[in-house]
Amino acid sequence: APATTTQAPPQGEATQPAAAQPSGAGDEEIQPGVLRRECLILEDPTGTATPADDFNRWRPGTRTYSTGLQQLALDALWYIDPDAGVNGVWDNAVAAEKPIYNEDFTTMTVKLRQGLYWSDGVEFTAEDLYYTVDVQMKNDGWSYTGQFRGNIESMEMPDKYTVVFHLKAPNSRFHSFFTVRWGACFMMPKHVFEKQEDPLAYKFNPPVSLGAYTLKDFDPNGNWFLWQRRDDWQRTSLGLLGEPKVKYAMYIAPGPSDKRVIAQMEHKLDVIHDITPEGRITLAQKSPSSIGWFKSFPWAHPDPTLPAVIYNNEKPGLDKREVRWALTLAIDIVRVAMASYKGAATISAIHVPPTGMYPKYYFEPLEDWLKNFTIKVGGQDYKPFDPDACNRIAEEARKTLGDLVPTDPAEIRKSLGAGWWKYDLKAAEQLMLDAGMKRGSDGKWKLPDGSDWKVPMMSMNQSNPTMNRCASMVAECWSEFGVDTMLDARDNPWDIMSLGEYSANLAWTIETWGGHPDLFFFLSSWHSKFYQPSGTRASGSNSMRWKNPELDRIIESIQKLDFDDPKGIELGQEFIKLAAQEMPITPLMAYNVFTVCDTTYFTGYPTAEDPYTDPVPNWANTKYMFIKIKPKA
Amino acid sequence: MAILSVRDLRAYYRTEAYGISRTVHAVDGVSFDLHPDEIYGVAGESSCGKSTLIKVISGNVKPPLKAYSGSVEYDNGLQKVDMLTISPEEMRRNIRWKEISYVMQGSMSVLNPVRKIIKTFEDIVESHRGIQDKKVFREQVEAHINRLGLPTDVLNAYPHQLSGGMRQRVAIALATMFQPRLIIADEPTTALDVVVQRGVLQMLKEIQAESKNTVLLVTHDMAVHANVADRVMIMYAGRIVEEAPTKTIFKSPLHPYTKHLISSLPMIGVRTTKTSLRGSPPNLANPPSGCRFHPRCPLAMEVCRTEIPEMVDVESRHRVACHLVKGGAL
Amino acid sequence: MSVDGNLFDVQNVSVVFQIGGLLGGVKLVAVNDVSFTLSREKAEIFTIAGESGSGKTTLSRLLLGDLHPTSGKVFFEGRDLSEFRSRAELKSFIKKVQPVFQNPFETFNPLRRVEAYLFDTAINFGVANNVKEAAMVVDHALQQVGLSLAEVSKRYPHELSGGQIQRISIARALIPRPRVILADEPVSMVDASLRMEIVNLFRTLRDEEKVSVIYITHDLATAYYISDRIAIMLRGNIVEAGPVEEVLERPMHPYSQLLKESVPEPEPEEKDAWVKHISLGVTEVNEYNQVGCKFAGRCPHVMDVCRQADPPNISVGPRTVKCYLYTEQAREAAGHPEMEEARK
Amino acid sequence: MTILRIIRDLLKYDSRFRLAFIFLSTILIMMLLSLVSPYNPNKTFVVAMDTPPSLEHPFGTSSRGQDIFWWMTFAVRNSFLLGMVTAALSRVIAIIVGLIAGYEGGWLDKVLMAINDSFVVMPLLPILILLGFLLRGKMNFFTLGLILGVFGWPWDARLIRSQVLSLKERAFTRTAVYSGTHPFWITIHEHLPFVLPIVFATTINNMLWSIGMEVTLSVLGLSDVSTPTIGTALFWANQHGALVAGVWWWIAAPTLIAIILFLGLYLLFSSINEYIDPRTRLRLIGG
Amino acid sequence: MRKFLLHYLLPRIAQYLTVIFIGITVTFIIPRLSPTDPVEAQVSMILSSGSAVDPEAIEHMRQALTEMYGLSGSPLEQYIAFWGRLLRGDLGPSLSTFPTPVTRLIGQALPWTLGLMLTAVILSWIIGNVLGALASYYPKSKLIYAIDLMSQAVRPIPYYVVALVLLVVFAYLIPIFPFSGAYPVGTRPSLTPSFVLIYLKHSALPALTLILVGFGGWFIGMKSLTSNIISEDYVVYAETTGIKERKILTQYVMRNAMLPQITGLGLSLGTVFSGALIMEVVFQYPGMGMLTLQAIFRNDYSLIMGIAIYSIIGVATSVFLMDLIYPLFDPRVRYQ
Ligand SMILES: Nc1ncnc2c1ncn2[C@@H]1O[C@H](COP(=O)(O)OP(=O)(O)OP(=O)(O)O)[C@@H](O)[C@H]1O
Ligand SMILES: Nc1ncnc2c1ncn2[C@@H]1O[C@H](COP(=O)(O)OP(=O)(O)OP(=O)(O)O)[C@@H](O)[C@H]1O
Ligand SMILES: [Mg+2]
Ligand SMILES: [Mg+2]
Repeated sequence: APATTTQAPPQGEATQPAAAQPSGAGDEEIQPGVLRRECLILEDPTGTATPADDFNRWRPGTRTYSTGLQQLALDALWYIDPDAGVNGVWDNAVAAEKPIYNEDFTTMTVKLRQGLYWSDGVEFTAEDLYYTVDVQMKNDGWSYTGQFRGNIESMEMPDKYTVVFHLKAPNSRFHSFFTVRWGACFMMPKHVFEKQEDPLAYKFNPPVSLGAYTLKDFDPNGNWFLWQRRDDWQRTSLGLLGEPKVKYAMYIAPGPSDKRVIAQMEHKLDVIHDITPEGRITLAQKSPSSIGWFKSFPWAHPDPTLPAVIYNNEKPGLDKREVRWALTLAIDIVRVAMASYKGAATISAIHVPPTGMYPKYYFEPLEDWLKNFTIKVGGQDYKPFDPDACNRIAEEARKTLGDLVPTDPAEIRKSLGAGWWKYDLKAAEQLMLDAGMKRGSDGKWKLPDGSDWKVPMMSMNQSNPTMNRCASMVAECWSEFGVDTMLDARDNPWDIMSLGEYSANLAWTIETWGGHPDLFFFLSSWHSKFYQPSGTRASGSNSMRWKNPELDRIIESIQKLDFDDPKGIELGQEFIKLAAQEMPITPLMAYNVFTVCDTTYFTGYPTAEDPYTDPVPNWANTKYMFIKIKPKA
Repeated sequence: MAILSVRDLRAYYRTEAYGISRTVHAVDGVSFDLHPDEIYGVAGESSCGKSTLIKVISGNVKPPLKAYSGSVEYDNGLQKVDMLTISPEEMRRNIRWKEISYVMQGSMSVLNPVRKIIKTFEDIVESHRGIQDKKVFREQVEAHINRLGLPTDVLNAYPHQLSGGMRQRVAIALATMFQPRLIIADEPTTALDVVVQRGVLQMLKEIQAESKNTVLLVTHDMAVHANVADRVMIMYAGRIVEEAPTKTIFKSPLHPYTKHLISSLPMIGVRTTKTSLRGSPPNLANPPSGCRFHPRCPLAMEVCRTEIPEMVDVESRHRVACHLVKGGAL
Repeated sequence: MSVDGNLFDVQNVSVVFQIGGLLGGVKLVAVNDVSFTLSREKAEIFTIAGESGSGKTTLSRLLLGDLHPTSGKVFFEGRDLSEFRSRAELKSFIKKVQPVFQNPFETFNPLRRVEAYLFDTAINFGVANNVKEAAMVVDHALQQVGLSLAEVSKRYPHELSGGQIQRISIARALIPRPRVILADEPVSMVDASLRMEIVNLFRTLRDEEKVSVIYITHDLATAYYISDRIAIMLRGNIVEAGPVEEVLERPMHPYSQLLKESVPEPEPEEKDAWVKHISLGVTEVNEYNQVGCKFAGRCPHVMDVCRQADPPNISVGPRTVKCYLYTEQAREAAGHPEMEEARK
Repeated sequence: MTILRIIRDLLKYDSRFRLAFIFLSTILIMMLLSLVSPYNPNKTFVVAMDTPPSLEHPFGTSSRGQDIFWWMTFAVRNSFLLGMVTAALSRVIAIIVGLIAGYEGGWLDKVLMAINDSFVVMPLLPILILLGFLLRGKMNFFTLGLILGVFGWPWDARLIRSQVLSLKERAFTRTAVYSGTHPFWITIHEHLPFVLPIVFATTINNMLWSIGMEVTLSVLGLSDVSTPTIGTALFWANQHGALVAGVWWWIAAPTLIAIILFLGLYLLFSSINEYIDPRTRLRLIGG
Repeated sequence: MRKFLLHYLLPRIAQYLTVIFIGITVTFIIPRLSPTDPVEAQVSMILSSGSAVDPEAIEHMRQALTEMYGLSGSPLEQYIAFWGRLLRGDLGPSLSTFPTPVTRLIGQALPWTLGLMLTAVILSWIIGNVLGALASYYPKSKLIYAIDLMSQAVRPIPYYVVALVLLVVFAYLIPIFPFSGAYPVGTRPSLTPSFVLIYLKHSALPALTLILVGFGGWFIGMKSLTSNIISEDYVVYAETTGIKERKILTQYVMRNAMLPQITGLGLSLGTVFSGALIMEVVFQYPGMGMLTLQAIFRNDYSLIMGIAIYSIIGVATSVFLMDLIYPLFDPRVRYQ
């Protein structure tokens, strides 16, 4: 980039940023004094955040959490990175050490770092942690009221930097309430909240920051939020890892996918959270400065979540393992990958996402097992695994994308995943017959008693094109197989999912740390003691209503282990084998997010080569990006 | 010297739609002269072409109406114009309202319902002369309508607020704003009751007497002609059948149709049975051959069926078109 | 007065319309305290005349049961019209009282064939039971007005002349064999030569079919020509009523006099009376709302009392006059003014 | 018979009708072609993806590997059907309510107009969405048509009513009354013919509105997106970022078809309207 | 005056209130028929973190939320309480952004929508009417015929396509207009002249979308009205009097043809309250449409109801007001 001598920007009036003409040098102002090349612009996928002035992250319903608030201003005890992490997967953020449990996991001691300060100059201490837990536990309506009440017997604060939690029952995963990947409780500034008459209603505006940035300005209509690096960034947990080189960061609601693409082509949006695969391809072809996780196809960052066909295991027909397996074998994963991601999908045959560190923990060790894994089809042993699926996807994708698609098998495995289950309609047919299902005269499958069998396929909607496209293709495959199905796309399937008022649903219920092998994160609520029948709301993530004594055993065993105990991986593998046998849900692929970053003004974004964190800009982990990203000039 | 002379005028409505074409011979070979300072009455039953004739001579020929032959010449002594060929803009600028103005039937609907009366005056005056000073203009209008015996209140009223007679008199006031040489009035009093009719016609007559201009008055009410017109022309099925000074028409009508028209008029105090004409009015899309009156004429002869009777002068100002009076013989 | 003995018995009816603007509307008494009767025994032609807007149409709507009086009552064959509620009752009433409207071209739907109305009437009133019978009934009715079904069938209104339609309209009214035909200005829209055709027809109906006709018009010449009795209306009031010769040859009410004098005579010589200057009202509403005699503003004989209260109805021979000039005292003071008027 | 004659006359003498005829024939042929489509519209990846219009694929192919032309044959059929269902239902309601309220007057008029006005003020989109929840799974485009039909009449009913109010005052209505005709037949025989031009004129607006509503719901993904319609065409195009991906023909095709359909209807109705308009008709037959 | 009150205004107000009452009642009922329960939705949102929570604690949370959302008691009690709150101008808290009052959210979105939509509706009304009148006054003009076809060709194009195409063409290919919603990112709305300029520039494309799609309807309406008016006697008369054509067109033809369009305008102005959803989504315009979308996607019943109530009152009021001022335009109508 050419070195530019900056001229003193005109001050005073609200100048309009050169909307029409991107100068390339980034000298235009976004706000008086805020130069474009000093300000990283990121997409907030939550869209317009209303009300914009409510930053009380601890109250359910606040909409401003990913406007930079959780990424840049809040901080938590620990972070687990979905990828490799800047300094390993585990980061003690405001905590000084890892959680310290007693023998039987009934107390957890937290040691805090010293020398961290809130942006208003007050020191961060155990008082804040104590208050954060205490206020939510003692009062109704807070986000963690239920969790804290359910787990905590009492707390004590032996010194200014230590808090001890006494738990009601043994719980080796209690720290996950304070660990960021998702759903961690961030620290509240006691000195601010305790002054409020009604802390729950308090808007926390302006937010007092524990992170490296503070809020500079925001749009009352919730379309943009501008953050500014703290002068005392050294006194934050992020600062301990390095200097944040981005002076300003702005999170915006940039509108529909097509608009985001155009915005990046015009260099008005540095980090796109997600776009359609076609939009990504367009950028690959037309915007040389845009980069993604992978250098080339399939570009996307695979999220540590696992989109799957979730069956309601209680519906007639679907309550049979054979039927669920038949439906699995009736899915042509190549077409599904093509339809949903234009081939840019990272597929997974087993019940964990093929992302982050998981290939190493689970996929590689289980490969041989998978190849020899059998199920009974018509009384015979049948090997359902197809190690070649990824290659066929690559081949198919090459038809439209040509050289962009890698040819090296290792590269393919890395980006597109290992194999998947066979597409074998014959075996599927036999499995259906094994389960007592009958084909009607119209060629459609009927229940054993001859009554109609409908399996509508619920999915997310325009807000999530790839999932919707994926569901549509699965439904098409099933139709061909004679299943009476239809696409039921809706914008808010979550509620129905939780109620269990569906048959099949394309969504995710398996979500992992990404960087850490522990599966308890999602498995905890699959224990039969939390089971809720269809019609009542599932507690936790067991929306498929799966109950299995073996599963209970695995969960209980994990819970008795320390978080980092290597035995946990073994138990995890046991879970995977059980799930493959039972197929309560059919795993499909990683949730690939087409996060695209523009290198016109900034460089240093995380990529597959330097996977120091997940680039998806709404996650709190992305705070680590800010010490790696630097202005280009 | 004639102020307006019409020669052998033929004006037809030709409509063509979806393959059906129809020609209505509404005015078919009409010739007459209008003289300065007279009230010229045109009579004849409904649909005989009276309004069509007026449309043509006042320059309002719009499709489907078209003048096919003949001429209409307006001559005010200074300039001569052919009303059939003059350009619309020239017509608008030089003739309309300044030379020839128009009083239409159905006063209810000729005034813009959403505009106060004064505004209509304003529109007209502005379009022809321009208005420099609103106050002067208003004074002029007030003076004008006062001269006609109308209260100034009417200027601020909307048309619907006025009675029928008042509206019709406003229409006359509008028509006489620029003291035109020729005023054409098409059925100005039809649908008004007799008292109002009397008031309106009186006003028209007074204006004429004062300004010595020409009034062309169309109505099928013979009694009105008897009281107002100087000369009367009788039309039947698109043609003139007879023309004479009013007295002559009433005292010694020659054409059988005219005769019938006059004898059938009822009068208070007379109760003798009056007969009506047999047959029904002619269809102008397909008029009868020869004399158009022959199917209904009690005196029809063979020749009437085939030959169109020519217009003959009976006396100096009495013309008639009937085979019975050929050659001036009665 | 025996209510039963009469076909129509109109007793002190008034109709008040609410009209007027944003800031306070006005009441308009379109018909004011009108009474008259129509005999059951003898068919007659009864003319209601008067200037535009004098309430003639409103009165006819009252008689047709189309409008109910604000006060007063209308009896038909002894029964109060406002008591007819059911469709059947109303139907049997309109079977006996049939209208003929003013504008022949508006009487029938331009998009329907005219004979449809004739057949409908025949069948709806049970005069005929099927289309075949109806055809005979219809043809008979058309014959009565000098037409025939053959001439009329399959024709739309525009294919017929005004005179023909008006005759068909009368034929339709005749089908249910009514006792009364109510004709509201049946000739005002037709030209002079057709006028006689229609009024002659009324005369025939009265004489030959014994049908009474209420003939509403402002054409006094035809009224004189055919009718037996006449009522002159002015702004909602009947100002003078009586046998037609008496009223029209020697009008007593100043308004009747003006009306008669305004009829243009088809005589080019006698113009003097007609040419005499008259004044007209600016708006109708003003005159309607005038207290006392509505004609006071224009009356050459106006007295103070005229502007104070409604004049009474005074019987003078066979007629009634609503005018202060004919009160007992006035007549004495002036020495029989009606004789004087009559001499004129 | 007469219908054929009218069509022949209009074709011969009205250029607008000719154009309408061409447009609508195109649409009709497309709809009929759906019956012989070589592709099942519910099957994807049956042809090459993203190929621009060509002889083989007149409208090109989509990113879902479908032939857009053949897919649109189904879409136009369904959208048209939706429009028709809505228009037919709402016309029937509008005509009935308009005629009755106008003719009967009195309290019936007041009640009907209160209902009418309440429908006018009701915000449709939120209600549709809430109903969508209620009719989960049953909300196909036919039910949608019915629901839209139930909401699409009030404005037109008002128009019809005001027309009837003036027709009621015309003498021929009273002639019919005094001919002993039942009010029902009066409205049908005497008033309906005059009201038909309004009905036609509003039909096109109504279809436009209902198809547009479907498009809105589709674009937001709130309708049954697996049925091909003009709206779902846009939905899927949008799901594949067709505009920025340069697959413009995927958006152009439904747009073009919508334009042809509605221009055709517009020209057709204005031509027919002139033909059946009482005034024109009177002028033509010489009133 | 009293008569006007008694005979016109009071019944008209009664009708106005009835309509609002029915409308609001219906919008109260419909969401309550829905199987999704906002409390449950909220609970599952809280629980979606994936951790297991003790059922007792969930029950507690459920009760607390029911209380706060005003969903306790029988439907009738809820209905009465609902009116009680409504009459105090309280539309309750938004569920998805609890406890922000619905009125606040609407209050924030409404000015944006009003600003844009009022301008667009009025402009398309004017343009449609003027062109429509010209079209039937000069039926032979080729230009007018082209506009006629054009207006009808644009009408059926889905809003969404019009908006996107305009955006791509005028903000990307030929970048003469800015790209984003009402104002650029980084700018704070204020009432300064410079902001107003920015706003106008940014609103040009959204407004153009609305106008392009909107004027066709007015156009044909006006065209058919005008074609009736030009054969009216007063127009023919005006022509014979030699009044200038422009005056005839404006004061005689359009002035009279406009009358029915005024009522239509009233209705359209009313619908402004619900915003232009698609346009707002495409342009990221912070108005009522976006708010509606947000409410829909988040199952925020109280917000949906709030928007519906505003819309109902908006439409009813503007139609009511139009009825009241109509006589100013038509002197013949005197509140009969
Ligand atoms: N626009 C038109 N198109 C076709 N024919 C027409 C048109 N206007 C009038 N006519 C026909 O032309 C003939 C003459 O009509 P015109 O109006 O001149 O008669 P009129 O003597 O003025 O009748 P009236 O006394 O009814 O006013 C009639 O047969 C009429 O039907
Ligand atoms: N429905 C109504 N509402 C208000 N005013 C009315 C109504 N009907 C008639 N009027 C008024 O009542 C008065 C009498 O009207 P009516 O029609 O009875 O008079 P008319 O004698 O028949 O007049 P014309 O000779 O013009 O037919 C008129 O001023 C009229 O404007
Ligand atoms: Mg005429
Ligand atoms: Mg009358």
